[in-house]
Amino acid sequence: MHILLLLHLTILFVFPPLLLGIIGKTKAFFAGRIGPPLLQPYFDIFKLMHKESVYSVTTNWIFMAAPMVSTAAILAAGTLMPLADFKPPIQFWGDMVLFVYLFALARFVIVLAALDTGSSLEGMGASREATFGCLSEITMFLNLTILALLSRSLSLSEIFLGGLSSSWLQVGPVLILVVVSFFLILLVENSRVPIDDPETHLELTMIHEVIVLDHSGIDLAYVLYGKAVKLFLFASMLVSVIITFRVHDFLIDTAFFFFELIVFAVLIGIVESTMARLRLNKVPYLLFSAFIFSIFGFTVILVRGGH
Amino acid sequence: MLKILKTRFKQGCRTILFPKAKAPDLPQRYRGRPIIAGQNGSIDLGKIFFNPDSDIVYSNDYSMATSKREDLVLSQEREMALARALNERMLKIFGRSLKLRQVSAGGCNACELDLNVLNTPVFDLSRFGIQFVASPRHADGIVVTGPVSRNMREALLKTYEAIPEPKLVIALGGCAISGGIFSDSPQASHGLDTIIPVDLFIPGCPPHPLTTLDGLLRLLGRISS
Amino acid sequence: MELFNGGQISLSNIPVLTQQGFRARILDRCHEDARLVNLFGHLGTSGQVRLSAILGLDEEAGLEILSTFISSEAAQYESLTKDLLQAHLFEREIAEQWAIQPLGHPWLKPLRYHCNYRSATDIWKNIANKTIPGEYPFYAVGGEEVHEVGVGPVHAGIIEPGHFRFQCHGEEILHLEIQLGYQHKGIEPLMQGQDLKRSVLLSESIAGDTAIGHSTAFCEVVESLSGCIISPKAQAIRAIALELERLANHIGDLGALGMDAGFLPTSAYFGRMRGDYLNLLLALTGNRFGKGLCRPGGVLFDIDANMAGEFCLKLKKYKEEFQDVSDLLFSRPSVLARFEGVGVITPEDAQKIGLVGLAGRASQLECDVRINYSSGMWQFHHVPISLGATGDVYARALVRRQEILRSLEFLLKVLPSLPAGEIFTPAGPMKPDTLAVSLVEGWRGEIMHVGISDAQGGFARYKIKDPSFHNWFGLAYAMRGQEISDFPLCNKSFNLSYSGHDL
Amino acid sequence: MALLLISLSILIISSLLILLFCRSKEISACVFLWSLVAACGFGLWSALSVLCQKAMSLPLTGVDFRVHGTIPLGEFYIGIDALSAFFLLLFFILSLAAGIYGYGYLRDYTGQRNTGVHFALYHLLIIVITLVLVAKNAVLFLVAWEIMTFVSYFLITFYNESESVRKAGYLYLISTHVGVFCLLVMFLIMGAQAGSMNFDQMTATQFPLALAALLFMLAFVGFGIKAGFIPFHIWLPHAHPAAPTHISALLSGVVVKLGIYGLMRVMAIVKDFPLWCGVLLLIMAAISGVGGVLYALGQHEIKKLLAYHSIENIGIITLGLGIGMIGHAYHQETVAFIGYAGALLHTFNHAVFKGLLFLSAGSVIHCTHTGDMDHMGGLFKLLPWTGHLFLIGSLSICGLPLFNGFISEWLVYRALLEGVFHLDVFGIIFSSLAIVALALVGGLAALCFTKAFGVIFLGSNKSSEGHQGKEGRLSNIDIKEGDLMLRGPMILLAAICLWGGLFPANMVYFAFQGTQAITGLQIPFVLKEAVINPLLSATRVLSFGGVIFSVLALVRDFLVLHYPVRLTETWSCGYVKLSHRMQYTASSFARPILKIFRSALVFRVEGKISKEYFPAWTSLKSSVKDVSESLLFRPLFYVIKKFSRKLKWIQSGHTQTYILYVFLFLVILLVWKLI
Repeated sequence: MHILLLLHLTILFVFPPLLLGIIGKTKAFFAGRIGPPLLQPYFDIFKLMHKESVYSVTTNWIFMAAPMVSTAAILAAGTLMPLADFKPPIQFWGDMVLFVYLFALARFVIVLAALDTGSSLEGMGASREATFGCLSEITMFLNLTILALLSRSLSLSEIFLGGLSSSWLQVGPVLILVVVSFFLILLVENSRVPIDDPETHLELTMIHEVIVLDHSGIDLAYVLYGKAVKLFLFASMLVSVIITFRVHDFLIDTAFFFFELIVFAVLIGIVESTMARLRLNKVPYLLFSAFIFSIFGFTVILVRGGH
Repeated sequence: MLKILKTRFKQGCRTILFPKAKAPDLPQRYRGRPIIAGQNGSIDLGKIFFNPDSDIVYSNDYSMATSKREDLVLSQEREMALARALNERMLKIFGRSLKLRQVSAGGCNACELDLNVLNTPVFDLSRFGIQFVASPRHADGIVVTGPVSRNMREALLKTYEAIPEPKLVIALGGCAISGGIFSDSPQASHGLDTIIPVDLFIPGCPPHPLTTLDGLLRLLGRISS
Repeated sequence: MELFNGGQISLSNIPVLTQQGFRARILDRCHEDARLVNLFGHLGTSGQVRLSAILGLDEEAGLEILSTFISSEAAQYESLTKDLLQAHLFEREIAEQWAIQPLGHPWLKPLRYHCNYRSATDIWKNIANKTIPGEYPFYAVGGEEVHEVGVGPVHAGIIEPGHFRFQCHGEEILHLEIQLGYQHKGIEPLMQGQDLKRSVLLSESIAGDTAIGHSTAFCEVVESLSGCIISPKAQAIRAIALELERLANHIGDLGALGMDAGFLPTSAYFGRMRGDYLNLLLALTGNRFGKGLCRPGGVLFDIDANMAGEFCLKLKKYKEEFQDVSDLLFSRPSVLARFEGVGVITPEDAQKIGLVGLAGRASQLECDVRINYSSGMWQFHHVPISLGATGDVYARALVRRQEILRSLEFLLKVLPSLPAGEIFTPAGPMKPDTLAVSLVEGWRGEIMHVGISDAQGGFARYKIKDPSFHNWFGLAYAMRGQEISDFPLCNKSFNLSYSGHDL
Repeated sequence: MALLLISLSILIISSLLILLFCRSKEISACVFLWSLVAACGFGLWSALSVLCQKAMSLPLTGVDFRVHGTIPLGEFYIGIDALSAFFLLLFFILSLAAGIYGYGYLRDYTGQRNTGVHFALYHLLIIVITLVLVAKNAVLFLVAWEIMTFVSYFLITFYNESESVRKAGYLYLISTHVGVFCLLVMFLIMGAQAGSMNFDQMTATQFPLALAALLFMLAFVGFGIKAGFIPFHIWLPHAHPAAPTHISALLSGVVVKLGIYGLMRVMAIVKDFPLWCGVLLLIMAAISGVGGVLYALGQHEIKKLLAYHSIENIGIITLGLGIGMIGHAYHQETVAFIGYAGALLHTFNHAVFKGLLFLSAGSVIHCTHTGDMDHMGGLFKLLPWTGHLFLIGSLSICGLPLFNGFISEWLVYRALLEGVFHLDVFGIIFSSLAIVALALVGGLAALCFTKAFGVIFLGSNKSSEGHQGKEGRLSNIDIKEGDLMLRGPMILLAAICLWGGLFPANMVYFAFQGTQAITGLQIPFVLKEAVINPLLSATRVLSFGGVIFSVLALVRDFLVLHYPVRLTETWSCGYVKLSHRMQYTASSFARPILKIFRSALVFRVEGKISKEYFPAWTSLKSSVKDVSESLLFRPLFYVIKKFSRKLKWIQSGHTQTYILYVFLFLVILLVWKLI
């Protein structure tokens, strides 16, 4: 049992940056180039650990602590999330609320750190992050409520480890709506196209980079790592909703889970290659449509009596 | 989606295999590294304009970047010393990941444009882990173009200051190296190395993307002479 | 006094008006059908500053030149800007270069931060000695709730330096003011003097992306002053190079627009395709930007039949590729949603601001030097004008696409039928005390060079005007009330030259 | 009970002493401080002793104190049950903190007012609020309630020099009196039904459902006005900012909560309501929560922002109450218990963190002499204590893990999610909509407090150059941290926030005690375990996060040894001369979200974008108009004013007429007694 928990944590700690590498490679394919190596995110983090940190005289400890707090919060959220067949180290009735709130904590401190620099550029990123974040949170909760209703559990590990196994047969359309809505939320929360473009580096349009424009060295490494873990957690959540099928062979299931994650990363890469960004003032519409999707899903459940 | 895929396959993967394979041939008229014809002359690559109507005879060789300012001066006596790799410690740090900030300091925009070309699929700088980033805080070095006009000097220093150590400085183009064509102007300075320490000099007006790429890769030890 | 593109006029023949007459004449003409193409100062014989204005009569292919004297004691005159927006930057330039106060100028701020040319007291009290471009009286919207966003001079992308100051509330731009001058290298004074060999190199570096355009304009000024008539072949090669330059830049811009809209494939493909055209220029001139091609008296590199054939083959292939990729770009709803309605300049505003070139054409202004003031090759091969309807980012992208196709057609027509002959006829000495003008439609628009020769056969005054000089204000104005996140896209759609503005 | 009586007598005696010595500022302040500490100490002791009585099986036990026939129709009958004790707990904590703060705050007060009177009134307020909380007789309750309204009116108008303060005070008086009228009717009906004005008899009485609904509506309006439900809230954002800081804290922390207490007391008395009552409460709660936080986002003044946040939090509390009522109506006691417990716990938590926020905001205003957030900035370095304490308050009010707000919001979420499991379609719809509302409130609150904290404390001071003296701007020199008397209470409250977040078990247990008093039912041990155990697991997750944080910090420290830290300017694109305007303002920060919700709010931006080529000076101002104030209450007040003018003849001004009124009143009383 302890070995399994250890494995769970190892995957949680080690695997996430690889997803970014896979997305990068997919995008490189569409651009007709070789592109950065798969392990580039690891190289970047390694490099940043060997650089000094530069701080602005305006900042306080909040600026310095924020990357650590947010990364710790995100990793703590990871201890609630089942990966493949690995039960999470901690689970309890109602842990999904904590799961979402840990992300909220991570966002809160990063936004404060951005405001700590006293620059309008970071302020812009902070305002955008906070605005979109609070809109995506409601859809997140509604989706989780639907999943809870379907699996009759308030614990992520029970929902994702078998809780939904019969739901696809019973209320498939609902799950499709939930998946779509979750996917949109994933794109928003992780600043991917069409909300934000990780490729462009222009202060005025970004969210992901402008909010940490002043972070450097190890702090930046933590931020990048935390973002990778966040993407990883969202992706594994979504994958767990989509594929509930298990052969109940530990190795095969695990391998399959990783395969799904890789496919998922490729999918994000494809989306990023085939869509343009939305205008920033249209992003709320996207969030709103994500919300509508899950409202629809919810209505279907109520009408069908799937609960 | 299908249309995108179709266009993608028509376009193909265009990245050149350089440095593993030989770089594509440059046309006859390309004015690369000068050939020292006479016995008495020395040519300062940082000061010439690579213009056709001068007395200099040009070869087709694009590798010209050097680690030291004095290596740019070609003379009959010695072989040109191209850029050397960074020391082992720096290579360990930057070997696979190097983020650069570009500062355009009074040039004519040609160097900037040909630096941008390195991000196109053909040269694909990203495959070496080299990337241009928005914030100097995220950067490991600056690429400076232009003769550092009086009005840009302070901004350049601020940017340099903002980059966390250890950091690299790359002077791109004749203007950055010596003031170039503008060196007579009171508004221009006479070489980036008179302002901040420079790790790599890439001459040209503007340098061909291959010259720049070659220089960067030599600096990172990906090409050894 | 009528002039034409590439024409010259003796200084003594330029009409001199009183200050009031000068002002009235310019305003009258510009409120009819003329526009202010150039307005600059130069030293008169008696040490007074002589202001010369060049008005463009687009429909008659003519230029009108007139001048007035400003005494150095009372270095002031009544500003044109309050009645004629087109004079805005010209007057600021004059104020800075000659320390002459345009009375009643609504926006009198320094432009490039340098000492004035006549060593008089600055009207900004020696602006050139202060820490440079930090001191600038930005327009500020009042109220504690407004915040300012300052971007630059060191930008996020690999672009030239300039400072953009936004007055914002939330994401909305209330006002944008653009402060340039960082690229100022003092090119105009450097051009003056006797060494024409050096000057031509400088002209190639006015704006590196417009090396052909500016060096052509320079060569035409020198040729006009020295009475040199270049061969048809040289004219053709200049035109080919100019169109290649246009193609490379327009395609690069479309790629950059795709990039800023976040559409990955086309930005990658266009980025690479731009390189194809640069490589053609490299094959032709030995430099990817065409530096070293144009010299007074002709061009230095020939296109032989072999090369012409090879170019044609390649261009046909490139044309096909371009159509593929541009179809992809212009058929994506998500891309068009980003382009449409962003940064609109109405035709009326465009006319008042005096937009030129591509940006003007996107707002329905029929301004194209190749058509309105055709000279050289353009007298024989007409390129149809490409107009946009909406004046937004979309229109500017669409005009680019059209021009690319038309330039390709032009090249495919000209290349196989290149005239025979020499490519270079050495130019003789220049006529003294004469003013010559040349207009070239660079890829951004109307480039104008004005050279005034001195008695020794060099230039007493050399005035350069890049199209960006007209258009920067258009960009700032287009952003009012827009989302700040749309600025990079809108900026890219204008893609103006900092270097060409700052000189 | 005896402890509470001791506490009350200390208060009575000391307030008399204060009045006696009110000429001497020092003595009165000293008496005030020590009597406050003693009284609150005894009060807390009594409340805790009731809550901790593990053996207490019957909810309404406790020792009562009863004096018969003291008031016409009523009697002086007080007693502490678990519900009263729970509220007494939060009340004494907050009044202790606010009182000490007030002592520190008013010590340096040099104005015209007599601080002694203020202190005495403060004691009087504590006394009457205690009476409200422990009253077991409706008449006593109403009398105490009425006195409380007046006392708090005088405290609000402590700075009554200014027009706006007096206006706010009147608004408060008028609004609460509309409420008192409803309550009077309600208690009369209850009394008539039960045959007694004592709560004991009322509780024992069975009310028919229709009557229960009527009573609910009366309670809803009557207590809702006090609690500040939208649209009855209009007095609140005016009154809270007008009062001196410690009074604002007490108003927001406790007085507003008395509305909640009243509702809970009515629930304890009437017990069975029709389902729609719960649904109505839930809907109003959602509206109050979302509306409150949206209005808060649009505020530029820190105290107003906090006042609107009180409305938001009342919304969260009421969400718990509402789902509790719904659960009760469905006979799903699990839902009901957790819902009520969540409501109670959030009441406590809100009192603590809102008190903390008001006190620290007061310190900021005290130092900067302005309440406008857009004039502040960069205060974290100047006021480190206040900054840290405000940060803790912000994290708590946003319900973020590690702090007490999370625990109570988790309970409310839990109740709503259990509602999704245990109720029928109708219940599922409402509980899941409530989940969405709660999530939205949480997200918006986080947005609002990043804005408030960021704009006030972070960045650089927005008045640092060239603007001193203009429009009452601050200069850096006179910004100094307050002393221990100001800091101490805040530290106490902040510690409770952290304690409540890390060791939730005790407070949840207390909340369950209160819940038993509301429902009159014993909560099964299993259910208590099922609620408290997950919270302990959550603490484990947080401690895991803490371990990771420490590891990250260690790694960082190790690396910093090799690559030392360097200080320089904020990256500003290489621009040479920066201005303080180049940072986000509160208004700009909130604008995108207000724009999204503009259809629900009246969000106005004054100042148009100039289309001039060279625009002249313009300025911009934005505001959020309170819809219910302009649409509902202004017309209503107009009508009342007209109506009362018609009743003017009653007030003839002749002494004889008044004597007649008194006589008539006595006759009516006599007749009542005889019947």
